[in-house]
Amino acid sequence: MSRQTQSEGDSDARPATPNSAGTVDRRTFLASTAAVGAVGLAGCADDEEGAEYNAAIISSPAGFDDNAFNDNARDGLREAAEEYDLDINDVEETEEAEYESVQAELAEQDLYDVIVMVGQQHYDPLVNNSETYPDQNWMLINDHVEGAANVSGWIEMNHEMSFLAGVAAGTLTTESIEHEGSSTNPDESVVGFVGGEDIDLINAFETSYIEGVEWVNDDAEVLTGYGGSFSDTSAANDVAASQIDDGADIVWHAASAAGGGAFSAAQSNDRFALGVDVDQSITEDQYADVILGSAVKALNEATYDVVTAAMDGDWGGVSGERNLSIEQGGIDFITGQEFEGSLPAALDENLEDAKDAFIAGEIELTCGPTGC
Amino acid sequence: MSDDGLLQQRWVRLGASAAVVLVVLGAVGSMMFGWDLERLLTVGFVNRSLQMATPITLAAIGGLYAEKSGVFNIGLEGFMIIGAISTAGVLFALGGTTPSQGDIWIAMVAAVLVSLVLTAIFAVLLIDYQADQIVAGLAVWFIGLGFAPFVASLVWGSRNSPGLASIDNVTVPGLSEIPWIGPVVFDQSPLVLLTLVLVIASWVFLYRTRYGYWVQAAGENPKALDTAGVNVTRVRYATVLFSGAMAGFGGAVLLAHAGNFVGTGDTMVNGRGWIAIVAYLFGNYNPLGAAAAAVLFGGLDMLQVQFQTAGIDVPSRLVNLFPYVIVIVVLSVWGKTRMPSAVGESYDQEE
Amino acid sequence: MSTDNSTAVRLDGITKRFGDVVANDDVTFTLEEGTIHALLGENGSGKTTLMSVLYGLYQPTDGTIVVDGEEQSFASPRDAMAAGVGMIHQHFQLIEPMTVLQNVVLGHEPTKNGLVDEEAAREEITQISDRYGFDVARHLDTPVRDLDVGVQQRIEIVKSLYRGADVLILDEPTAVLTPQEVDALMEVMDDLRADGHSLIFITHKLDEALSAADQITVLRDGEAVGSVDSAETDERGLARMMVGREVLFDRLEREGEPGDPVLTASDLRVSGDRGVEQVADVDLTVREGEIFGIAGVQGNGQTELIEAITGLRSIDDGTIEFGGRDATEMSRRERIESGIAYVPEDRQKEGLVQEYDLVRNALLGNQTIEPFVDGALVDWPFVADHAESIVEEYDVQPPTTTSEASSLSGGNQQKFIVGREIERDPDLMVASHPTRGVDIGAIEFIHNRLIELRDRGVATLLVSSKLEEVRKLADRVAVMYEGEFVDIVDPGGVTEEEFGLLMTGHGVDEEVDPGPDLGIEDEEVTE
Amino acid sequence: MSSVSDTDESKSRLERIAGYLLDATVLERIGIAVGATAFALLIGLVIVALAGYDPFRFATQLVVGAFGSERAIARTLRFSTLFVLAGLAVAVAFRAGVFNIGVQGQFVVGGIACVMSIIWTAPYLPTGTVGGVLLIGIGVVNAIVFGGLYGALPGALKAYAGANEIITTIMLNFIAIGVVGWLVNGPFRGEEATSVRTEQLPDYVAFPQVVFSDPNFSVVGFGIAVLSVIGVAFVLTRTRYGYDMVTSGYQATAARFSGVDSKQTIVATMTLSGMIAGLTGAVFAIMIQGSYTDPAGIGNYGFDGIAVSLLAANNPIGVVPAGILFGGLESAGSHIQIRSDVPVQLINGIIGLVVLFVAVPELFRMIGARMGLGGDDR
Repeated sequence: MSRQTQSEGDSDARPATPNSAGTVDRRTFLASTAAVGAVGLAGCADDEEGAEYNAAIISSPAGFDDNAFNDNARDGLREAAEEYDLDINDVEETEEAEYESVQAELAEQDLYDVIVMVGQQHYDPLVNNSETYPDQNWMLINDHVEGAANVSGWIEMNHEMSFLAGVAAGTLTTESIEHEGSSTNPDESVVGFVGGEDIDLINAFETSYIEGVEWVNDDAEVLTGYGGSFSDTSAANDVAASQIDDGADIVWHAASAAGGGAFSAAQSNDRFALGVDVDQSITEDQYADVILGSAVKALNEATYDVVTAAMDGDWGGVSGERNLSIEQGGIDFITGQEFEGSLPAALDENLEDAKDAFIAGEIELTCGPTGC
Repeated sequence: MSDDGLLQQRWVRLGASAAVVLVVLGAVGSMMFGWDLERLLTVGFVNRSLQMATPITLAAIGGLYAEKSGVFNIGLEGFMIIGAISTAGVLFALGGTTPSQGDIWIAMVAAVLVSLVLTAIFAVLLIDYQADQIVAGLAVWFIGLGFAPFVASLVWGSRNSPGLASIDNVTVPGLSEIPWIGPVVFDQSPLVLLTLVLVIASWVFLYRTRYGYWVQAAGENPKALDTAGVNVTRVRYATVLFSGAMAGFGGAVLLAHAGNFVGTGDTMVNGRGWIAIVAYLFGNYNPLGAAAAAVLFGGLDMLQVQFQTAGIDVPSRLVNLFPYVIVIVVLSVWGKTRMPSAVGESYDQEE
Repeated sequence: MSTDNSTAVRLDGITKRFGDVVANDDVTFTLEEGTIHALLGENGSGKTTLMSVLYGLYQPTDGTIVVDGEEQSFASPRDAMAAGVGMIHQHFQLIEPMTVLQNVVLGHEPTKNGLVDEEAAREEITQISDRYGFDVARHLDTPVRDLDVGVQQRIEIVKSLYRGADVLILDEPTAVLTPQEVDALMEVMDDLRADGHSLIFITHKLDEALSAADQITVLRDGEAVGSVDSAETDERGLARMMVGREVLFDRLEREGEPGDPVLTASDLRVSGDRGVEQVADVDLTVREGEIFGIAGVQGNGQTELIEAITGLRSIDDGTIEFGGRDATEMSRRERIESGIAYVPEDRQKEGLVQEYDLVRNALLGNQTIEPFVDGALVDWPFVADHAESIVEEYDVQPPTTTSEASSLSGGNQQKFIVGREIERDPDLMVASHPTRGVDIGAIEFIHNRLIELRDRGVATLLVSSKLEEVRKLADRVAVMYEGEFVDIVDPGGVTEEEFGLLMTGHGVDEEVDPGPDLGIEDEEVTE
Repeated sequence: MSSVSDTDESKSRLERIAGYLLDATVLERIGIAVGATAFALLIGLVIVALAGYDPFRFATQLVVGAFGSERAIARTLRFSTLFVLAGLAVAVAFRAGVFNIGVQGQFVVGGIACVMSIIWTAPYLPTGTVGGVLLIGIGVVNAIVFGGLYGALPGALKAYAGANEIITTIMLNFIAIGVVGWLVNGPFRGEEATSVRTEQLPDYVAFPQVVFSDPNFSVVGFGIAVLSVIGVAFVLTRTRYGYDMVTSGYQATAARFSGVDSKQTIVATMTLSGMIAGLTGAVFAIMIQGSYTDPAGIGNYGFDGIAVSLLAANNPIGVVPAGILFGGLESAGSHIQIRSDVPVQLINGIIGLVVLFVAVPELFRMIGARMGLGGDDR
């Protein structure tokens, strides 16, 4: 039980939110990046000379096209490329063993205003490379390098995001929702969680999600399962379907590209699902009718901010350890496209409570952002 | 047909042992750990097991025909990937992200045709140019793993397609209300039912038609078939083409159930082609046996999911390895699977 | 019987070349309708090639085929069969796991509604089977692999008849049969002839050709030496035609007496590949300076016995003693090391590695023996010298050690193997069919070497299906029949006739029981 | 042995080697390998062009990416080191007529054994160069032992239980990856590790940097690969064990005739193959990774090794050029990934095509014959 009643907050030590504009409507922002994603490849020119600015992004071992983590990070760069004369070199490297040399090779070109690295697997190589290439600006997602001024390290508070997903699922499973043939079962409080590979990172998602569900709904049961793969859609589908069989009316997934299977299971079994990382009712719009909402992190905003800061010569404003957290507005839960305004008010209330409790430091989670 | 007799004995043993294992597991589990069997064995579990088994069965039947005729098509996994990407591509071309049910069928037919064309090249290399069957088969896998995501990147700018459409179940009103049988038989994916028909048809074809005789003879004693006046090369071409088409169809079915193509990692096919090979070896080259083995593997896999759902703590990553371990145990303890005598040997009519 | 003079098959000037090798050179052959025509020749004389041309398996380089008065060009066996020509191969063309019925109808399946019409097939096969008194009908649903060779052969014949063959080619059909089965086969052939079929009977056995055929054509080195009426010739005449000169049937007198026992096997029981007992309770002793011959029809357990002695096959029961030591449990390697040399039956598969040159083949079997190896290291220069000396001493042509074994002719391959095994300086030489398929010159060479070896005091165990070879070389001969030694005799004191009786399982003094099925004419002993 | 005969002998040996190299079959194999690669690349370029990219630029980048700079050469050699070793592991087995498709699994088992043995023994040994050398020794020995055992298993199953090694080794690949993946995620997970991996190897456990200053490549690693090739070639050609294995591969019946225990030979062969695969895993872990990660995300070196071995006609010496070629392709793929927009999957597809064509020597014999290139129809 992680419900904290006592305040332990240190809210005064809050750094500036990454999205300093603050007024950008999150939904329109996310929606626009989805559109950018679709046309992005065409806009990505082959020639290396010409552009005023250059940025490179190296994928996590899962690779791009995961409709989540990697793509989310890349979308921020693409958004920036809309406004600046910026060339993006996206380097997909799925082998961890290669990170050290890929980083070095990019840095050696002395071309990039910033090199973005997705995933904490980049940490060990970067410790060396940030030292070897002190003039290169680096952005590391999901970890930071202590004392390296040329590194902007961003930790996504995945556990907070998962907690919010849990709060939403725990709230909605008690409500009666019907939409295009799908419905919840308000009499029972059963929700599901579908993981990709059964690894620490995803275990942290699972645990935090469960804690979120239980935070709002003590009686709720959370069914959990792993498909064993981030690319096998049918495996995720099977796990979700099994949970729905067993009474779950809302499933959330942390299965990257395979997560589509969870949506598809919800759709064919007339239940609902929640998206992850981005507004998946946009990125997976054929399932919009069952995606009640998505737990999102503004990774795209973070990469956007970092790359623009680098281009504007304001690196000092982004270097060092950074968090994508509820407190800093980098984590949120947003309602699905087809459910805007139609979901029960309890959802917003509980979410606001949860966020407030986080900001107030009242909630302490078992797991950290990348593991327990 | 005592070959059948042998096989039947084998299934009986296979089925009986599987049943015994399950019953014992169930009894021990429910008594000692308080498992709730009703939560484990649901209609959905049966349906998912069947759906899981379907693409594997299709590829397995193709593979066993090829091997029965003397050609080891180890490239099933590759052809499944090709089938899946072709279906997705055609589906997208026909109806964008909102194709109709009819489009799905057209796309699957197209995927089978694409697989056929590529298999034809494969068959020429294998049969006319006597390619090393193991290596060429592995190459097909590499090619599938490389080019399918490549094609996806070209088409969608991503190795994963957007959601396209999955095939609807065929529901017979009224009958689908029958408990257990209703939802399994009368509210089922048409592809599962079609596969069932194909399994039976391919069994009849293999053991009851002249062409089936020829297939068996080509793999056991090609010279005998040749001297009986049947063109061995032609028989082998036919079976290899069939194996590619079936594996491609398996990939198409996988896609039609999933609804979108995933080309990251090992792609959405994710080792099913290899399991297909294991399934027909396990089923001793008999279509019914292969299907039974596929259902067994599918069932084991889905049982593991049921365990997770029911909160029975199993390290799923280890449990997922179960079929592989079983295969090794069966191959080494249970008895040798007898390969057709002439598998892997090219047959040169002139000699 | 050959009263009808119309010609069933005429092969005119057939030449068949494989690369540089001429397998058939301008062969002309005529088969009259309703007769049995024996095609006689040594192994490698081109008999099977000629018949494969007739059966459409090979296309002739030159020459014409006329069947039933029509000139034919067979692109495949299917064409030959359509013209009524069927062939029963030496290695049966049967699909072992498939049933008899499926095998018979293969390629010519009656169908009903797209499925094989098993009932129709069953009826027709039963009809054929009954007509010639084949005992096949009751096996129709048995997989072929569960049946005896004799039955399998009959299935092959039924298969051809089912396909409507008028002309039947039987390729060395007796090689794999027991004497009883041979008799039964002869009867079947008579019945077929009586029924108007024309038969070509390929054999290298003079007596069989004489007793079974109406006419005999002799092939030698791919050429037809001549055709004769079987009534107008005898074995000696045929033998002259086959080998080109009088064959020595004389025994060589030996000097010196055999010494102490080298190999003693007692109560040996050995199973064949299918687990059936092939050697039943055999005792044998081979002594220093003695050649102990084993005669008998192929397939009576000789192969299994030899493999048990050389360590290639485990035994079910009994003991083997070698050089005074118990060798029963010795591995093949230990037996080689302790001095057993072996010229194997199948030189291509066992005796040589076809893709190795002769240097590397010279090491085969010697790879643990000094000075070929020094510890784990192979002394290749020594091996090369050794190979060189074998090639020189044993007259291997071409005289280079760098050529691949597969490029050598059969005789030269065999000379190399014999040389390698003799140079091992063994205490026991086991030679299995050492001159099979080898040219006359090489035969004499190998024979002389074996006798030299004997004179050096080496014990030799010789297995051969050629009676004259065993008689010529052996000091004592055991005749093997159905896994047992019928008798052990002094080859000088037994006539060929008596040998014939022994090889069919009868004792020399025993009254011959003709058996219920045998007509008197089948028992006629030629010569 | 006198020095005169010594030089004579080495001279004749040289002549013999020259004879082998000029042997028509060897020349033919080289021709087939070159032809297959060229043909596959050609098809790749056509696809590049059809996909709307510039094939000439792609071709240039292939060459530049493989050998265009010191970094490229180091990267090529890094991949080549692994390909040569993995190819060697495959070649040993294939030579002896055993189809070890399980090199990937043995590679993974060897790699984790190496890393864990080093991590567990490091606290008991001195740090610095001495400790480093000792630990590398321990790691490599453990990798070889465990890789060998993991190879011996399917060998024994084939020899004594008749289980087809193609199937069992494929299964054992899945099992190795699954179990090691589970271990790395759980029991073996490094305490300080943020990502999924074991603890890092101590800093002093590394190959020295000579010639190239690439953090993930050391000439020592490549040297190990070359030495292994020489060692295996020596074993196969100069020792009786090698003779037994190769003879079994060419003609099992003849090997049996000569007293080779076919079952023992199968097990020995698979063990040796697994040992080399294990060594490959150790080199990968020490030289490149410095820890062990989830093997599901590690490259398919074991499968690529099959292609390398085949390209080399299973000849251990031939594995070196074949491995360098594949290393170059892989390295170029990495370069193209960084420097152009052509999706890198294309390189994998092209490698697949190379493998496919290598499997079809007949095709190239025919093409050779058509073009009149020594087309002596064999």
